[in-house]
Amino acid sequence: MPCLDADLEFRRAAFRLAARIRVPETGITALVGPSGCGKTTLLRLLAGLERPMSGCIRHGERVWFDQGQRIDLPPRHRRAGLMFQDYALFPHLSVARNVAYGQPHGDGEGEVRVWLDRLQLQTFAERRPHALSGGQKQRVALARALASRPEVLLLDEPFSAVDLGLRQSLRLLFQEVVAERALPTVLVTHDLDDVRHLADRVGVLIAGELRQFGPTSEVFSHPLDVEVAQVLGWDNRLPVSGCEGGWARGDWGRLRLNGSCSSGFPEHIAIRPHGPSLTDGTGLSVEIARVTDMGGYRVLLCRLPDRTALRIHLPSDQHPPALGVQTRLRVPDDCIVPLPAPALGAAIPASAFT
Amino acid sequence: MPCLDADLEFRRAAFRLAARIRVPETGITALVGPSGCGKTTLLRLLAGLERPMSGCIRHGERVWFDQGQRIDLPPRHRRAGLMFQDYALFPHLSVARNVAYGQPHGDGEGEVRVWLDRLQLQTFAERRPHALSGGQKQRVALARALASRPEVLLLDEPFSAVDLGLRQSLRLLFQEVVAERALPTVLVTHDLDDVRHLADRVGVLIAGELRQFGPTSEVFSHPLDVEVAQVLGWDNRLPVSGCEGGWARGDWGRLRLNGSCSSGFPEHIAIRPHGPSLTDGTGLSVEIARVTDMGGYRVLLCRLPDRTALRIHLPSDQHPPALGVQTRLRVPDDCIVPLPAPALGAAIPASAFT
Amino acid sequence: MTPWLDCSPAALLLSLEVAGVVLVLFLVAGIALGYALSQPIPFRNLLDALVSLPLVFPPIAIGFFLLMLFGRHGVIGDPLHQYLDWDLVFSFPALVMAAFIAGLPLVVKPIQSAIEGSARELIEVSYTLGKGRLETLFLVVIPVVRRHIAAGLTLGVGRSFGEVGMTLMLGGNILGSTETLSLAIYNQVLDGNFACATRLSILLGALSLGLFLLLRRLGRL
Amino acid sequence: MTPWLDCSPAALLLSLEVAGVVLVLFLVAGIALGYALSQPIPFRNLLDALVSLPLVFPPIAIGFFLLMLFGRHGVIGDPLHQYLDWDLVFSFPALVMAAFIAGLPLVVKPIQSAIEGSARELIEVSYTLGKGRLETLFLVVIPVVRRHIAAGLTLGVGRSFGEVGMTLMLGGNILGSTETLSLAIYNQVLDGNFACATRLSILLGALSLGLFLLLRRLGRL
Repeated sequence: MPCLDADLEFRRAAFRLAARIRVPETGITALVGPSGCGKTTLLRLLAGLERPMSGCIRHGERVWFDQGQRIDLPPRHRRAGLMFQDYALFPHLSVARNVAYGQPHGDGEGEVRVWLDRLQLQTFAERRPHALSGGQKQRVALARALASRPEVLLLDEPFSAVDLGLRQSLRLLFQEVVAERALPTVLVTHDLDDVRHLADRVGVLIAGELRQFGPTSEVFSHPLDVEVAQVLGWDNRLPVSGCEGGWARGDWGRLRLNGSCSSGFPEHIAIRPHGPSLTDGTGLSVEIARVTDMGGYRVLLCRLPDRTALRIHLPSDQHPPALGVQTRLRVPDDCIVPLPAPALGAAIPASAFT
Repeated sequence: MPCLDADLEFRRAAFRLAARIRVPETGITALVGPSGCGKTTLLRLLAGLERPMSGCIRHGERVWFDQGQRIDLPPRHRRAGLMFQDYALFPHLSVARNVAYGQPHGDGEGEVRVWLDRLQLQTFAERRPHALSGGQKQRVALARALASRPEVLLLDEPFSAVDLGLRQSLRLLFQEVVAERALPTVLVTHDLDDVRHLADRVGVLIAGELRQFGPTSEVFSHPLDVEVAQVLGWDNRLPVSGCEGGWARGDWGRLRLNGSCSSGFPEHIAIRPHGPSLTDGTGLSVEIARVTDMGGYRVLLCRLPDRTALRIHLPSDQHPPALGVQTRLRVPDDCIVPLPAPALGAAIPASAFT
Repeated sequence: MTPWLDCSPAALLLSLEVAGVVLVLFLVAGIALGYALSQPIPFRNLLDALVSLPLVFPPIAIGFFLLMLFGRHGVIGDPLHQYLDWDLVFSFPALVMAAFIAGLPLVVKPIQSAIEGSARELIEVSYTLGKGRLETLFLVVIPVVRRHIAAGLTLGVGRSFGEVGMTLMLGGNILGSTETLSLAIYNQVLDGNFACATRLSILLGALSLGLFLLLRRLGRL
Repeated sequence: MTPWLDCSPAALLLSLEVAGVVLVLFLVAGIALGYALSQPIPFRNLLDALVSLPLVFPPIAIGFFLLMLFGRHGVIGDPLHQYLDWDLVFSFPALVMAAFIAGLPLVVKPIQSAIEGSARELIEVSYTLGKGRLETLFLVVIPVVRRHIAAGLTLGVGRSFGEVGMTLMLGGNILGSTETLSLAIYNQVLDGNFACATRLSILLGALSLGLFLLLRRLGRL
């Protein structure tokens, strides 16, 4: 099956992007990273709207870009279905004509109607984009991209303009439609829920560098370094200033690591929110700053001696402590994830792409 | 203690905002709502940047605006510390001079330094705003607002430009600083985590109307109508087409309500994600569309017979079902929340404000 | 009292003719240049500078340089005269040229900035949907920036009525031949014929006011 | 061959003097009007229209109306002459007035749109931080839009060098008295003195080119 393969370098002023990525035809590949990391630029490079300095882009056997061979297919010959963050619907065309815009010549109205039906847009077919809600616009943009018979699908923050309580059903619809077509699909987002609920693979892009790439659950549960952990929403990051006899310490206290630290110690450790529990025995000294009931569990915001915040999830059946109480937190060693300093410029092993 | 009280009406073109709100001096009051609902306009009305058509705004005994008495204090005499969504730092001034800008005349550098220290900005004091990260800008804007000795604090999406893994610690710092000053504080946000982890009270604003107002946990667990539920992230909303003998039904199947439905039935019902469980016995017929491991629990995305999406949280110790499996879902009746149609124009009872 | 049209009737007609011709030229050149300058084409900066030059460069000086170029002994004017027996200066085409050069930046700039602004993403979407540059121009760019095109054309035509410096140089202010409405007012004042000057000014003012109101309606002024 | 400065030396000096005076006027009026027009003041639309008028209205027609107004028998010119013994038309102040009116919209518009754009929120923040309008103008507005102010001034001064229509009407093109650099080129051409016209054009061209490059450096053209 034809994958989308890219290995490219791009520079503009002080910004440099270098990424090697393989997007298989099945499932969805997400890209996350802090704002300005180059996510959107990478999509634009793939679509042909920006030109890499060097490298190549291939879709299956077809070469889209190759600096060496001087091949650079223009966007209209790549047929990458690109969905912009604000959808970029044509304001002067009706919904139906927006969807029909990218259709190869000679096609009848038939396929347009199929896509309008599929994305529940029949009732809006004659409206102009300005009269649509965020979720409706998003579906029109998706229908337009798919009706043009793209060979890959590139999506920039597809749910950011959609109201919260509608995202779940739109994600499901989106996932269904994408699965039917079996296209290499890249999803750029800053919403970790998008990644968790949609993506099969995720790449973490920081400062123009692809730091980690792999199956979603693996990347989320085992971030490679402290910056990746931050991007993936690991709030509980503690700096380690020393380590003796398997105990990592910092201004926040000390914690027993899984294994000795004779051969060096990680720069930071992260603590999983699920797992730690309050105790009267030994553990980290914490002050309870806030308790939030989330329905099935409670979120405890604790303050460590150095005033760092720690977020702990407790089962609802455990009695919640009072605010301001000084207590102790037992952290099982399988809840501690060592986070080395970022290894800049280290290539992701080729095995990650197969 | 002086509350901030407002009861006002505002119109611009087809948009109408009518809200009555009391913001006490303790804790944080959040305002949520879909984009375009008037959240930001309400803040601007309170700060004096927009002028209501009618109504009044009072801070304790002091009248800021009263249409009847023809009082309309200009923004500079209201001293509302307003933090804009993009922070609106003065680009030509250093961080220290930004913070000092709003200080009453004659004050020394002392207080500026105190605020820089308090918000961990000492090292950036001489930098210009363009050289700061999102989180640093946010702290500068907060320091500037607080250093001007405001009488109320109004914040528009204070965390939207902050990287995800930093929000937790910034929220805690923010909460501490606000608690020290004991000011009426209004927080406008579209991020439900901001509300859950920061706000003591929350108001839901839809199409210019304050639909629900109350303690955070109460509003989240008992939304008054289907639109409020959508704003608060209740994904699992099912339309009810009929009700017999205590059973609500729709194209999605049928569910037993808590109580009979002889005196009418709700337009929608919502289902709490925590509580329902998979069963071999009787229950809603569902197909498993996606399973996501969230660490302490699993999120199941199910599809109902009418292809509606349902999101269920299962404990990690329960065995997860395979994808595509057809199974049944037992929904205990305390997991079902009836959602009536929105009662437009219904005033929130005065008791909600005391 | 002389009837209104007795005051330089040829001048009014001439100004309207010039305006009509430059309107057509602006329509073609304004859209083409506005689109081209918003794309990454070679020599873009040079072309941009050339188009913008008349915004700051004094029209008399531009007119003089063009006179030297196109005059009977100029680098271009000489062969034109010798081989085609055609003299550009002091003729109708010279008036058109003056109005065109003076008004062009006013037409191109609004179109260019509209394309660079609101239309940029739409153009890119059109490309990814398989359309080429020309298709995109007609299917997307022109419909989307049509208000800016209208505003640019109005500004450009307004300038053609008011242009004096270059017109003096290239046209020569020849009564009945290259005397535009603006110049006719000046000539009537020099002749001490204030009644006619007033009428012509009111006429010209009414024309311009119409354009001005059209522009404010378009929300561009 | 005559030395460079022998060609209408007074005209060069006069143009520079006019430019110097309008620069100061533009600085004050441009910032004041740009700020005022970006705020919700009464009669804003009328003031805006008045300032913008010379963008479309032909300078000759404006010049003629002003001549009627300020001439010795005009509504304003008559009392000025009778009681103050002061004649505005055909004098240095008339040249300044012409350059000022022609250039004002070019100064005000960029400042106004910059204030309405990037500075709007900063002004509002300044108000909520307890500052009044005047403090905000000097502490925030002027420093933030200083590049737009510089660009507007450059455009306005550039126009003052090139203005012909209104200058002809109000100044009268009197040799040695109200003959600006632009008019001097025209006069030299009429006299058949092409050598001098060439030199003056180069001089004027160099001045304008300097302004033009300054504008492009400011990123505003």
